[in-house]
Amino acid sequence: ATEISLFRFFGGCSDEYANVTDLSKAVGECGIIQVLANKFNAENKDGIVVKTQSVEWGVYYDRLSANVAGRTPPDIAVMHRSVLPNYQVRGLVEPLGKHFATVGVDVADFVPVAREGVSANGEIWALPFDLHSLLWHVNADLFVKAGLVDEKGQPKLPGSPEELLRHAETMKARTGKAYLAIPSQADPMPTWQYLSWVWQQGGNIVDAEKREALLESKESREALRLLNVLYAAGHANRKHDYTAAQQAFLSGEAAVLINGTWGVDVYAAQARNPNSALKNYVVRDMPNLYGKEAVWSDSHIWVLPKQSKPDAAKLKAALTFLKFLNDHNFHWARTGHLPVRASVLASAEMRALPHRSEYTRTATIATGLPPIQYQRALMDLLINELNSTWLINKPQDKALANSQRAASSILRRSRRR
Amino acid sequence: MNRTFGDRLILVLVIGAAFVWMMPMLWVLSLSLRPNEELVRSTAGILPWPKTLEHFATLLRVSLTPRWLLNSVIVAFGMTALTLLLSSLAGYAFARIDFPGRRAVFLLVMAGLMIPEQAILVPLHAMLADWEMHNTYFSLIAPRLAGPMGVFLMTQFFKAVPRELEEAAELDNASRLKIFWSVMLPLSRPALTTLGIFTFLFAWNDFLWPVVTATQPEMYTLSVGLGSLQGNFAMSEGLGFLMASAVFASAPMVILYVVFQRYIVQGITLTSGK
Amino acid sequence: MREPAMTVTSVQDAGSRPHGLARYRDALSGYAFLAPFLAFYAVFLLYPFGLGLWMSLHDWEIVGDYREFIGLLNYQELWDDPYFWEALKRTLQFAAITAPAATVLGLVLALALNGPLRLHGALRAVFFASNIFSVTVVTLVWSMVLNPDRGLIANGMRAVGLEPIAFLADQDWAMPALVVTTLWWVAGFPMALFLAGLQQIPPEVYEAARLDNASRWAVLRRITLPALARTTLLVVVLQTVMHLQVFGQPLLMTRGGPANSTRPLVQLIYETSFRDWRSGYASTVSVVLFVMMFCVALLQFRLSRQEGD
Amino acid sequence: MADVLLRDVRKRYGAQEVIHGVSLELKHREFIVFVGPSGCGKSTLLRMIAGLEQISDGEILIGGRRVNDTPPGDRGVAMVFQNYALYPHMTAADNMSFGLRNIGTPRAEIEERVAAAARTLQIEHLLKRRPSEMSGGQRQRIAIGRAIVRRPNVFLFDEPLSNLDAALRVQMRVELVQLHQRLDATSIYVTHDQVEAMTMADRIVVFRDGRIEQVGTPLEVYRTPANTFVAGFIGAPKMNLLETRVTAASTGRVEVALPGGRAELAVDGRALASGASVTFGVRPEHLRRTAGEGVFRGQVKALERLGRETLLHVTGTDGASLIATDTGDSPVRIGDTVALALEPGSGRLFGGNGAALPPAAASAA
Amino acid sequence: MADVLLRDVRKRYGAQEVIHGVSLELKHREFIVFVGPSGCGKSTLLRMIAGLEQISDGEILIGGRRVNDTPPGDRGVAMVFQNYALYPHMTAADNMSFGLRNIGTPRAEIEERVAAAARTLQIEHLLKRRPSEMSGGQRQRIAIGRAIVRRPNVFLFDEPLSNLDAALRVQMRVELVQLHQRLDATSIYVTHDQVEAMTMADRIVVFRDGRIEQVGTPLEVYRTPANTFVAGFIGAPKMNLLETRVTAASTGRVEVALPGGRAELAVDGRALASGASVTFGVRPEHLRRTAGEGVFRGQVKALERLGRETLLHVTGTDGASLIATDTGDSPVRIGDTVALALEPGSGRLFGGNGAALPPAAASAA
Ligand SMILES: Nc1ncnc2c1ncn2[C@@H]1O[C@H](COP(=O)(O)OP(=O)(O)OP(=O)(O)O)[C@@H](O)[C@H]1O
Ligand SMILES: Nc1ncnc2c1ncn2[C@@H]1O[C@H](COP(=O)(O)OP(=O)(O)OP(=O)(O)O)[C@@H](O)[C@H]1O
Ligand SMILES: [Mg+2]
Ligand SMILES: [Mg+2]
Repeated sequence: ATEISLFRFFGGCSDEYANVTDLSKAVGECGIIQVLANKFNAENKDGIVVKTQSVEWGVYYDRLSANVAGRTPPDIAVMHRSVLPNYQVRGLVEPLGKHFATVGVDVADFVPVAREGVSANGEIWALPFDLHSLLWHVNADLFVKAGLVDEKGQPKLPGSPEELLRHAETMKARTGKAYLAIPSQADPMPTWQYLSWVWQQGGNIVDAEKREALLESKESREALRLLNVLYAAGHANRKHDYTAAQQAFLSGEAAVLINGTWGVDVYAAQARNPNSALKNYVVRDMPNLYGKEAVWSDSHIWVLPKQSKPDAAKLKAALTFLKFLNDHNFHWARTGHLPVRASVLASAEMRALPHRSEYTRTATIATGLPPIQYQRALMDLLINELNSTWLINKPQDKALANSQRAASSILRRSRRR
Repeated sequence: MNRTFGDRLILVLVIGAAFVWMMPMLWVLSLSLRPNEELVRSTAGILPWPKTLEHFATLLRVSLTPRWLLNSVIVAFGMTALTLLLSSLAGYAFARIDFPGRRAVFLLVMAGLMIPEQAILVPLHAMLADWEMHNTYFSLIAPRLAGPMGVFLMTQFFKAVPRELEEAAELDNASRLKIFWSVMLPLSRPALTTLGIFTFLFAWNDFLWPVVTATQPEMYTLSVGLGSLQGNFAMSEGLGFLMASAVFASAPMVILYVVFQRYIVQGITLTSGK
Repeated sequence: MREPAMTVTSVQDAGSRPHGLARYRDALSGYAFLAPFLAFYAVFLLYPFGLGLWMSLHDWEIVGDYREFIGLLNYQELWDDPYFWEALKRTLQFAAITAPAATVLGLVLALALNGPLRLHGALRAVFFASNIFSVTVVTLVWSMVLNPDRGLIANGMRAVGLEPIAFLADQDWAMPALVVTTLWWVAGFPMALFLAGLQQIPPEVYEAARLDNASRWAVLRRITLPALARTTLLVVVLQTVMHLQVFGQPLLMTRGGPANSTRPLVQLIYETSFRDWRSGYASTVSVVLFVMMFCVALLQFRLSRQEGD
Repeated sequence: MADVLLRDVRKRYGAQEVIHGVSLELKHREFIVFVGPSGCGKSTLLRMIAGLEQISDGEILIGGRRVNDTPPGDRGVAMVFQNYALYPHMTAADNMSFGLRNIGTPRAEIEERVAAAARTLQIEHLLKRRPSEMSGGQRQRIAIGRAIVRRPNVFLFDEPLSNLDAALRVQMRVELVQLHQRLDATSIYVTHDQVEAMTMADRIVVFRDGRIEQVGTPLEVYRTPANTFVAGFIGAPKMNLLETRVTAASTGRVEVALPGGRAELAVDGRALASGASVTFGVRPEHLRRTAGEGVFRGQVKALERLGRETLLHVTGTDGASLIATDTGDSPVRIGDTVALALEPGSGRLFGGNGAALPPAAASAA
Repeated sequence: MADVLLRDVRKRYGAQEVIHGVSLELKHREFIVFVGPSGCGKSTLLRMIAGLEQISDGEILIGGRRVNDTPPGDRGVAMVFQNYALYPHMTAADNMSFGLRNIGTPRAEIEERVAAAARTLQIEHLLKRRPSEMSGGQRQRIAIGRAIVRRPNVFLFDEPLSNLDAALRVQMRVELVQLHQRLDATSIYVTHDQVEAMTMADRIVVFRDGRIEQVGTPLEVYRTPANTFVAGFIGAPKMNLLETRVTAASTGRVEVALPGGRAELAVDGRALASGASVTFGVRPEHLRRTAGEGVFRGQVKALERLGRETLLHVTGTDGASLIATDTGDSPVRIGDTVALALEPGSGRLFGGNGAALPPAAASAA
């Protein structure tokens, strides 16, 4: 038997799904990937055993780096598309184009945005797995109660910053509930929202060509201002962390939860529970406040880290598993993420999934960070700085100035090579 | 008498403080013995317990905890044994053998006391990466053998051993190695015990270096493994389990502490210098 | 007199002998006994220390093999780096609160528990016991104790009708929460050191004081405290050095947050190197940390020399 | 007037009694020395007088006042400890004035008293130094100075000289006695050194196992030990003690058998039957080699030539062994057989229980 | 045949010389005692003989063989240390056999030798115990046993009794001498206790500052000290030394002035002019209180009643002070004026440099 190691985040649920191989029983990111691995281990004919190592999301990349740096990389690892350049530029991941051809992964079936995300220098470097981005998860009942509905009785979302604030005031006045719930502490969510708004204004935070930071631009200031206005007015609780924000939404204390595609399945399931305070759950694409449609997005992708001692059997086993994952792309999409295979997107079973019709535009307006190195360092620093504007009332200009300076120093290395 | 009244008052106050001091541990112990379903409802109170040992069973059954325990045991014992050996050999040489350059070498070694582990964390990692030695028992143990504290303590101890003993052995035709092995080592049992316990405690609780060098779960020590669980298990679902793992990881230390308390206190007196 | 652990003592007085052949034999056996330790010392301490200095002059990535000599550019950047200054400030803040607090707490406990009763012994054991836990256990326990939903303190606050505080997520509470956690963890150690110091005061001195009509307060102020001066210095230094290296508590309890308010230097080193791959820069921060701690140790050395004999 | 009075004083540690009812009367300005083997309770008793140990039973009066419950500082006593117990971080002057400051003595008076004490002890040049900067003898003087400035009625000394070297000990011994003569106080001095006891005391109190064995002037204790214990404890080389039997006994004289002869002693033998077991004691210096008969014959097993005199270790035919003195240039050699004569009036007789037999009117040989 | 021979042995620590050329011949089976004040180099010399210290200069021969570069274990010497230096973790038997095991002595022989030594020292019942389970005296015996089993030619003792209490010390003193007589070895014994030196030695070697001051039998050293240093060092209470002047000198006799009279001594006074400064020495026991004139008159400043005798501290009118002995029941009181007579033939005279003046044929008073 060939044992290969799989390195991933998505949480640990090996106990809950200890021996489950029935995909229909699996819920959520963790459940589905766990059951996929179980199923593969149970059913593959080559005696391959995939050993999963699940690492907490917050320290995942530290761990991955440490493993790669320590010359003990896993055989397979999940990562975000935005991080790939770091590894690809340094030659730390296997090129996969040729291998995909051998094992029968059809590269042509990938939707273009996904394929481009994993391509560089005319080579494919990873298996794209999904496209995920921000959504507005909506408690329709509260919108009805606040009268924020269109003619069809559907929740009506704002079309400009001013309208957003008006709606939020209305919500507060009519229902006593907060308009927004957003994880604002130790979480990247507000930063992703901020990015979306920067892009909606036609701006950006880095110049990919010149490899320069643009954090003090007027678009950047405006996006940050809007966020802080919302917090200041009490339309979102600045102290919520991920769990608290989610809890506020599920218990009907907030009308909109800003969270990713991965939540759809979970919230839908919650809403079906008769005891739940959230009864009428719907999903919406990120509303366009500034004119240009855009929403932050990223992809989960699978890479085969370069081994210091290449092992053909393991490589083959890893590729077999990648093929298996690609074949089950649909099941991953059940989490709420968008599938990356055109054939899956178009399939009937896909269309049959709940709420999917409610955020069809996301696939087209999804925007990612430009392909530069050190994205993660950049994001971490941005998250910290932005958070501090509402958490400790750091002046917004100062936060952006600090970010600009730090980002420049990070990008320096990127410019050098 | 006034004096004794004051003493009693102080004693009462301290007993109260001790109770508060123990609360967190007792509470955690109690949590670890209650079923998760109950914990979801309420975590208040300490009694009644125990109600269930399921968390401990789970700990041993499905997780890597037994493996981490084994790693911790190997690392702690390995580090302790080797530290004792290296420190006593070197301490003996510094204390008792007159060789050229001794003073200079001793100063060089003692200068190492000034170098904190964090200062060499990064280069050490880079070095072991070059050797492709991460995630091995070697990488968990070897860098910790370089600390001069043990050598310092053993040097101090051997210096205090009456010189006559060694001279008597010399008159008894014993060689250097024989003197070291048959006379000095057995003599230094109290010092070795103390140093051993401290090394063991340190090894068992070590965090920063193992977290950096042990990146594969199979090679985690208990303290690193526990750290990784803290993130992976949301406090909501696996609270009892999480608390059980804390109890589990501390149990050996508590036992060690109870058994060797005398030496630990004695060791502190030793570190404070004599 | 007592010689603190950090002090370098001389080994000059080990006697003299060797003649001719014996001298040669001694040299040989001396180095033979030292060799095993010296090997580890050189390879795992001296060399990495030098390598660290060397790395700080580079753009040096922990992953891959990008290493470029950039002279003192890292140091220059460090000077301009608000994150570094923030972390430095937090580190100093943490040490400046925790070290004196642990010292005072240890002293108070030691004074209260320096009794002959069995009960005193048991209480000493209780206060010292928290010392033996690993940082992961301590942080786990205290994260739970401080948890705003179901923590011990939250339970208590709710019981008396107060709104629980999210200590670790609150800008104003996070640092004090870490300090309290740390005190609970370490205060037993200074206590034990002070107890050792108290044991060394001859009981006759107290008896003499009784004959001299000294009040409790006079005994404490004029006899006990002065006698503990050296121990106090030792404790303060050991604690300061220890808390300048704080890492596990913020990493595991607050991740350095909220809003960077609890990120210490070591965490900065760790993250810069292993998250951002900027090992050269991390080494630069390490060098600064080393210099700081070296200064503290030097200060102690000077003070204990003055205080000495 | 008794300055210190002990009435059936007892001390218990838990269930164990270590002082078994001691009664003693100390006169004003007396110099009393407590001697006894280690662990016999000398220090304990002293510390009870000082107030450092609780009195389990009985009572202690100082200057006529019952002090059982008086705190140490208020008893008018001062103590000099074996290891001096100086306050290590205070200067000598501060050490001496600490007690006075604690009771709020005016500053001027403190200075005057310290200066006076320093003059008496010739330690003026040491006043600014700390204990760690002084020699053992100097520290000892500071400790005494600390006691003096309090102007106590009773001085207590617990083996104050035992940490000093031999020469200094001899010197301090003389100085302490002279000091005592100048001061208006009673002194109680604990020692296990019998030379100190003999040379310093007005009266010696010999203790054993928490009980008083004998109280008397040094010469009384040396000459007429109350029992075999005191006989063996006081004097070096110690008194020879021989188990023997009474051969004849009358009101005023007793005759005992010795290996080599008989000895007649002037003790009251009325209670003794002929043949009763008794112990005959004689000090080595009272046994002299004689050309004639003597009371003891034996072989010299060992010789200790001390220069001024020679100690003969003589073993009799029946195995009894004793020590006699001879001149420094004694011609005796190991293996010689010698006869020993008793100096007139020097033997002592102890009954079966070890207690000395009551003396008769006159002595005989 | 000289068993141990030192030829101009010197010892330097760095630039400092602490043994300044010592030459000494020890005869086979002799018991030699080294005495001298602390720090005079006794231990150093002993350790050089043992091989524990390097010899800076000169040479040492043991049994005729030069051992300067022989390792300690091969010199045929055994040493008993002051603090016994037993291996604390070994039983008594193991302590004794360690050396033999190191040189591969057959097990049967080891056992036999240990048993024999144990019998000699009467420590058979202790063989299984560890040092911590024994009393001081028992440990001392084990240490001696360890030395015996090696059957050395030379026994070295470095203050072996100083850690014992007084009574045990006296007993061990006698036993050690008896042991020496049974064994076929030379013993070198270091002590600073002059009673030990006097009672144990065949010959005493008195050291001062790394030099030999005098070598001789105990009585020679006591009676005819070679100089004022030896005179003051040997004997307790020590010899009275008075600075005085020669009043008349001839070939066979010298007369000196004393406070209270004159004394005539039978020394060779040819080199002395009348009026020359000399030191007159007399031991306390040779000064007796007299009703008549005497050679010394003075006031009694202090009295030490030791029971068997009384020491009188007498100060003359010119401030010179000396000690005389009197009987135990001396009627003298402090403040009395007494006259002291010299016993015939007992005074000693030392020249300006401290060296004793050469004796004439006969002595006089
Ligand atoms: N705190 C205590 N608890 C129990 N027993 C004690 C205590 N202090 C003293 N003793 C016992 O009391 C007895 C008398 O002790 P003390 O110290 O008075 O003897 P000592 O005559 O002064 O002896 P030394 O000459 O050795 O000083 C001893 O048997 C001792 O063991
Ligand atoms: N290792 C050494 N380095 C320098 N000087 C030393 C050393 N060992 C001894 N000395 C000096 O040599 C001299 C003789 O010391 P030694 O120990 O022989 O004296 P001692 O006669 O045995 O004294 P004591 O009676 O105190 O034991 C002393 O002045 C001592 O200071
Ligand atoms: Mg005592
Ligand atoms: Mg010596």
